[in-house]
Amino acid sequence: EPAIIFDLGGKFDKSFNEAAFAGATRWAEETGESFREIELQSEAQREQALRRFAESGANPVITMGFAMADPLSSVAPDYPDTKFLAVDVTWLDTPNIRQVGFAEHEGSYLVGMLAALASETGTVGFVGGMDIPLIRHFGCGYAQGALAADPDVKIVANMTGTTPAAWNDPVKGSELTKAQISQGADVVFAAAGGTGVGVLQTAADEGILSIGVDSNQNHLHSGKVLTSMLKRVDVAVYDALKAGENLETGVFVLGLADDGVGYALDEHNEALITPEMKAAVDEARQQIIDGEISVASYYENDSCPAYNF
Amino acid sequence: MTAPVTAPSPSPTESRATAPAIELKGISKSFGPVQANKDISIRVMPGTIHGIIGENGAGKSTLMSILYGFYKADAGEIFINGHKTEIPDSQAAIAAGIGMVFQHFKLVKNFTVLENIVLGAEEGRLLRPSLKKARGVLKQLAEEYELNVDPDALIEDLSVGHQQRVEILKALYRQADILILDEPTGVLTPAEADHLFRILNNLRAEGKTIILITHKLREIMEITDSVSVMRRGEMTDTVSTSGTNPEQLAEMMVGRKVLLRVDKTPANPGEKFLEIEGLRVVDDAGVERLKGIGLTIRAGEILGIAGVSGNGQSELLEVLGGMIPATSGTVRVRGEEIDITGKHSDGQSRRARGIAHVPEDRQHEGLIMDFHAWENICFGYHHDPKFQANRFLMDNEALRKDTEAKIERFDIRPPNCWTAAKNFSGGNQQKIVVAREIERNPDILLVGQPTRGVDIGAIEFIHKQIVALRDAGKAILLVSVELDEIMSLSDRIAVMFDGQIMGERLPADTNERELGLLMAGVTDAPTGAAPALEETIHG
Amino acid sequence: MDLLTIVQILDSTLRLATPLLLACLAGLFSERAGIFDIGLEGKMLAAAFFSAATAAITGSVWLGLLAGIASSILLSLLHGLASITFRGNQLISGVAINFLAAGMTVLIAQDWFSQGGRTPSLIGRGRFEQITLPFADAVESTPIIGPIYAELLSGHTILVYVSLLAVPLTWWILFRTRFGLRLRAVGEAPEAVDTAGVSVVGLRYAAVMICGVLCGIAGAYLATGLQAGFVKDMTAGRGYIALAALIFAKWRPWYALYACLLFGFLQAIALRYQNIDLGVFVIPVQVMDALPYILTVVILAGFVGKAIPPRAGGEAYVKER
Amino acid sequence: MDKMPAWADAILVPLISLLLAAILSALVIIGIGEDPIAAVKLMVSGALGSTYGWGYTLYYATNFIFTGLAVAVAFHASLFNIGGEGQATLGGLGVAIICLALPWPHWSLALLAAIGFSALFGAMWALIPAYLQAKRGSHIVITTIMFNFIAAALLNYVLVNVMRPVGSMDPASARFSEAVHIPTLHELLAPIGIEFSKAAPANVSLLVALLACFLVWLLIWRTRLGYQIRAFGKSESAAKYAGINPVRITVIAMLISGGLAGLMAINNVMGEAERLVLNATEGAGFIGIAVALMGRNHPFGILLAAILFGFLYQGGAELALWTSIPRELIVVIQALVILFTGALDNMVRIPLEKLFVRFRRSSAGGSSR
Ligand SMILES: Nc1ncnc2c1ncn2[C@@H]1O[C@H](COP(=O)(O)OP(=O)(O)OP(=O)(O)O)[C@@H](O)[C@H]1O
Ligand SMILES: Nc1ncnc2c1ncn2[C@@H]1O[C@H](COP(=O)(O)OP(=O)(O)OP(=O)(O)O)[C@@H](O)[C@H]1O
Ligand SMILES: [Mg+2]
Ligand SMILES: [Mg+2]
Repeated sequence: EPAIIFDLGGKFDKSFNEAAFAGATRWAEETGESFREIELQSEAQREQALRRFAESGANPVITMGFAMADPLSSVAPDYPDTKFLAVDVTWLDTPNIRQVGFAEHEGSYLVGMLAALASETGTVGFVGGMDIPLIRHFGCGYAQGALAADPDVKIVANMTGTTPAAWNDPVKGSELTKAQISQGADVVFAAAGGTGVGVLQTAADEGILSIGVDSNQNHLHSGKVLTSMLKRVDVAVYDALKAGENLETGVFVLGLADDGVGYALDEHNEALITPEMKAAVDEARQQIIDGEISVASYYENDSCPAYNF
Repeated sequence: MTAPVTAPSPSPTESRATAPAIELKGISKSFGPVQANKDISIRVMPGTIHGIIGENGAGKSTLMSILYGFYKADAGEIFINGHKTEIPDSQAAIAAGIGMVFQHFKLVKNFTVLENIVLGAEEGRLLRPSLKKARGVLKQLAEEYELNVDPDALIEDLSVGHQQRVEILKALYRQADILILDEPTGVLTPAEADHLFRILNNLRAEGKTIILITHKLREIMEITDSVSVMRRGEMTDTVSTSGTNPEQLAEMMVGRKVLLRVDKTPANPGEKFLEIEGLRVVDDAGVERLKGIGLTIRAGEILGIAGVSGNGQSELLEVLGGMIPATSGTVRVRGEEIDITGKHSDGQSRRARGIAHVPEDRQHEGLIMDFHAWENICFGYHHDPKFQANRFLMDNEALRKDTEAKIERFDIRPPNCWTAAKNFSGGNQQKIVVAREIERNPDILLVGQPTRGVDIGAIEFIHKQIVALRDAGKAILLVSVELDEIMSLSDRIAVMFDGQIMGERLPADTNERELGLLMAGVTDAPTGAAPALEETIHG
Repeated sequence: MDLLTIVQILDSTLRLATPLLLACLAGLFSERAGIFDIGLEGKMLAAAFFSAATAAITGSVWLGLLAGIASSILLSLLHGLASITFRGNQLISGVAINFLAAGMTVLIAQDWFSQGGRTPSLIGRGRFEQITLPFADAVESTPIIGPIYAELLSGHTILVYVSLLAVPLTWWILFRTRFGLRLRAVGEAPEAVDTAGVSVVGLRYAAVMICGVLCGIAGAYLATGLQAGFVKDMTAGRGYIALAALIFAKWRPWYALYACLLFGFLQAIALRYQNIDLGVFVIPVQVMDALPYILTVVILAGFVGKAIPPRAGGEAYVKER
Repeated sequence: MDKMPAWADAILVPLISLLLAAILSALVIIGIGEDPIAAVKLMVSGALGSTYGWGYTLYYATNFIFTGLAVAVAFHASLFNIGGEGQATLGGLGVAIICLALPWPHWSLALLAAIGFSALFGAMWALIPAYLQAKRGSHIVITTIMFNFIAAALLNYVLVNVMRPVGSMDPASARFSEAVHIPTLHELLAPIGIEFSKAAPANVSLLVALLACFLVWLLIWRTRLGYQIRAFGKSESAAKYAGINPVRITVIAMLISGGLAGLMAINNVMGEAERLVLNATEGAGFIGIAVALMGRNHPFGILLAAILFGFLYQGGAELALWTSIPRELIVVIQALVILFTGALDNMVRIPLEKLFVRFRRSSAGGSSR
């Protein structure tokens, strides 16, 4: 029986963890099998949860988020027969872990373009979660995309905090959104896990557009969410569960080419995305896949050409 | 006569003919295992002042608190003006026309006089009209009964005497016809007490009924019409004041002939053990409690300090015992000056200098009520090497042995060193403290109210121990509010008033009247007289 | 910083100060009556959950508010039972209530909604709407006064205005009514109240109930005004900050307003800026987070005027033992 | 005479309180549609059914022994230390600093140093509230609550800005070196032939905790200092009479209390995580309150209560893993225990006292006739 460890935001964060939950649920429904799960409550629990699942014979064990890297590095070697899937971790060298990362900058590039195209004020906002390279990575791609669509666009960006609490602070998300609105932003991209709920809510309340992240969040405020930057955690989880004990380990980074990231288009935002916008973004997507556009990665450069965080 | 104080009751003569203002029948009350009132009955006629006397703990306050609805009786009935009345709470008592001035005032300290008066007797939901009305009524009452207080003063800024006036005003404002006063003069100077009695007389003349609890036979004889005596929770007797005398009352109080004299040989004073000069204490609130005390006690004598409580005696003991620091002055123990102001002035340093201290309040100071007897036996002396097993641990075995020996010698009951202090009676608690302190064989013994709340048998025992210590050549400083005790135990008497020594007397050369005057601050020869007296005694 | 930013920060100050203020006034009633209450946090949390849950189920925020108040009152009664009727330790009771609320809200939320201890997001009439004060749009363009009126004062939910009105109302009740006199007296000298023929127990229960009502509104505001739904631990220490504000305010209503606005302001700053660069040095956000607590300790230490709590506070009224 | 014999006070009252808490907890479980008996079974098997379960139960119990003792020592001085959480946090900081700062040759030396540093840091965090209480009368309950929040902010700052290794995204310190790894029960028991789960975190700190129990017992009931602490706690006015310095006792009692809370860090930081993470204490400081109340402030009672709470904690974690009962159930149980053994103590005590008084009266009456 496989197991999933959700990160602190919980499996109903409508975003990162919920994507994993959706993938697992799809697998369970299709196969009729079940999986174990736990939502972490504190940092100190990470290792115990990991150990407990490995100990009880769960295989594979799926972990969500970069913060599991350290516990994984100490637990995984103790259970060489167990396979682990580490989402958002790509730097460990333990043989029994499948490490999956995403080219978030590429997906963010696309929604950045959409934001700039949809903006009437010429100012777009970005609300990040915890201030770590991963989130800057999102923000950097977003800024590049926005500038590509409109070289005069103004970008305002804020991070919610410096600890994991930043993933789950809707009040702060809401306040930051209000602040960005007062600075002229009329499209705000929330790459902040559960905090994004507050961002999207406030954006809807104040009558501006927002962009969701990880899961498709378009339905949260139908007609008011411009799009969502999809990060196909659900697919990664689904595939891992399907592979089961035969999970292929190693490091994998999924980008636009693998459909690992993308933007969401459905009945909730049809009206917001004009055919011209769609055409522009789809073209850019193809160009990135073809290598004609290269989106700078914050990870690789430790800085961003488009925005100074 | 104003509206609020006029009672729509029949005139005094009329009601006297009819029913008693108060009648209690078969009142009983116990607090857990303590039976405070046992089947008590009492009748008080309207328009009279009725005294209640009894030893400490006899149950006087309890009985009156039941009448006032503060406590609920376990059994018994209450009749007011002939009608059976249920008094489940104070509201009912107030409605029945009863007012009470408690031994410990029930005032809100940071409220104004006016607010305290209207509290619970407001006119409506809003405050302003109530306060306005009360201000007017207060003015009238003040004029009528000589009860002047500033209505806008905060209670905490008032003297005790004035606070008491507020309590009386509170009762009158509620149109009380029956006024209960619980030991009202304990905290008053004689002049204030006289003033109070004038007021009570006026009230009686108005037709009000007054119950007066006091320990002072003089007051009973002076002002009451009839008097009830209580002992150990029971009502001994009720007699008409004119038909009795102090000796008879005292006997009824304690249940046997009172031995007012302590058997002792004349003192044989030796070297100066304790010398106090210019001792001043200013408390945290900035009030000067001791205003330059000078005293000397020699080996082999008992110096008694008389005075109305609250005139600095407690502070004197506390400074000498190291509980509070002095502001200035010097204290010499056997000729050597000790630190009384600084960092090293505490109970430990005093004990190290051979000063033992039987504190005034054994329950809150002398003992840890939750500790066993054996744990209390080293209280204050816990550093004594004799009680240590080694560098780190105490020798509990030795403590228990020591306790058993003391229980034996002082006849402490129950004779069990595992009994918690709170489970001994007051007298036996006091014996534990006295045993602990006296058995240290100190050079100097400070004793505060050694027999407060202690029965007559234990009183004699404790007095004997104190005299024995004196005879062993030690110096003893005795503070007591009981003039009898001072007169019978002391070899020399100093009277304190308002933080000063008003004078010193030899018991043989003085009488209660003279001491009473000194206690009230009336003197022709104040502090200066002390050295002269010294000369006459020892010269 | 331009005017608009300042107005914006003050605007969020007002929003963030609201739950603090309500809880602080709640504590004020309770503590003025002699019942210490460190359970403000728990009551708010319970109210936040039940208001959000009820609003989510019924779709009516007003029913939600009522449910929130009811749940908070229930915990108040528990506190009263422990500390008034059974004369237990008020501090321990408060601690227990905080834990009880922290656990029960999640437990029930999980049972009812299966969303990991949250309620569904509230939509439409499930939330308090922002009220636009009259003429707000008209004066918006007037310099200075315009933004202050339209941005700062207008556009809050009704509970914000309720909390502001609660300040003079509290003052009036405490200092201008019979009930207030008795309530203050029972916190200073319950024996005086008792012998004056007024029920100490009754007064204290009344105070504790008022505390429950105000905490209930505070919690409801958190879940249905400030946010759109309940998430676990959403009070995030606000009850303790309110307690701190109460001490800061020395148990007085108007000071409570100022203290809560100050602490709300600190929160608003901390929300908006990660670090505050003063040029000479940088104040890390953690300092802003800790500042209310640090200030309270400074006040408690008596370096800035002494904070004297109600004299009978924290102790049960015992006549006979 | 006491209204009730000592054994009833020490054992019967807490037992009945505990029973009430248990009954209500069962009702809560039923209320959320689960089977309490199955839940208890699961908890027992998860927490006590294997050495793995025991390893976690004892690991948590070790934390709670330290924080329970901390609360109890302060209680004996009549001080309510709600600051165990903050003090344990600071203790963790002390352990992390000392473990990372020096190249330790052997774990035993590192452990000694960690004991010293964790106690020192915890004690220092208790010092300011203690001093303010003693000198300025600032209510220690409020100041220690405030210090919990300040400690959290401080740890947050330190982990984000100071101790986080370069390139790491976690707000956590670097991992401690292998050299400071202290033996787990597995490693301790293997040489004597006892097979103990390798995965469980219970470690040599448990022995330190047991030693602490014994030392606290000695301190409180056998030493002069303990005598003075208890005397001061029972009656401040009497303590003044006896020449017991209130400032000194308040400060010392709180230093010991804070030190004990800080000591918890050798278990959770050094023994388990082997690095410092945010919120490493996981509320153990607060559980110490329940443990001390239930253990009647006696080290032996605290030991038992700590094991009970260790069981609840581990059992609760198991519940959360294998059923849909959230871990918060444990928080509820904890609340009920605090409520019944602490705040509602009189609800059990008063009827019981009446019962004893009546029983005694009737038996006395019978015998006298
Ligand atoms: N609230 C109480 N709880 C328990 N016991 C009490 C209480 N009040 C009084 N007692 C006990 O009841 C007995 C009678 O006390 P009471 O105060 O009525 O005596 P009293 O005659 O007024 O004494 P005093 O002259 O010292 O004022 C004493 O043994 C006392 O300890
Ligand atoms: N306020 C009180 N609260 C509880 N118990 C009390 C109180 N006052 C007295 N007692 C208990 O009542 C019992 C009798 O006390 P009390 O002081 O009235 O005895 P007593 O008959 O005066 O004896 P003694 O003559 O030795 O003083 C003791 O067991 C004491 O512990
Ligand atoms: Mg009395
Ligand atoms: Mg007695």
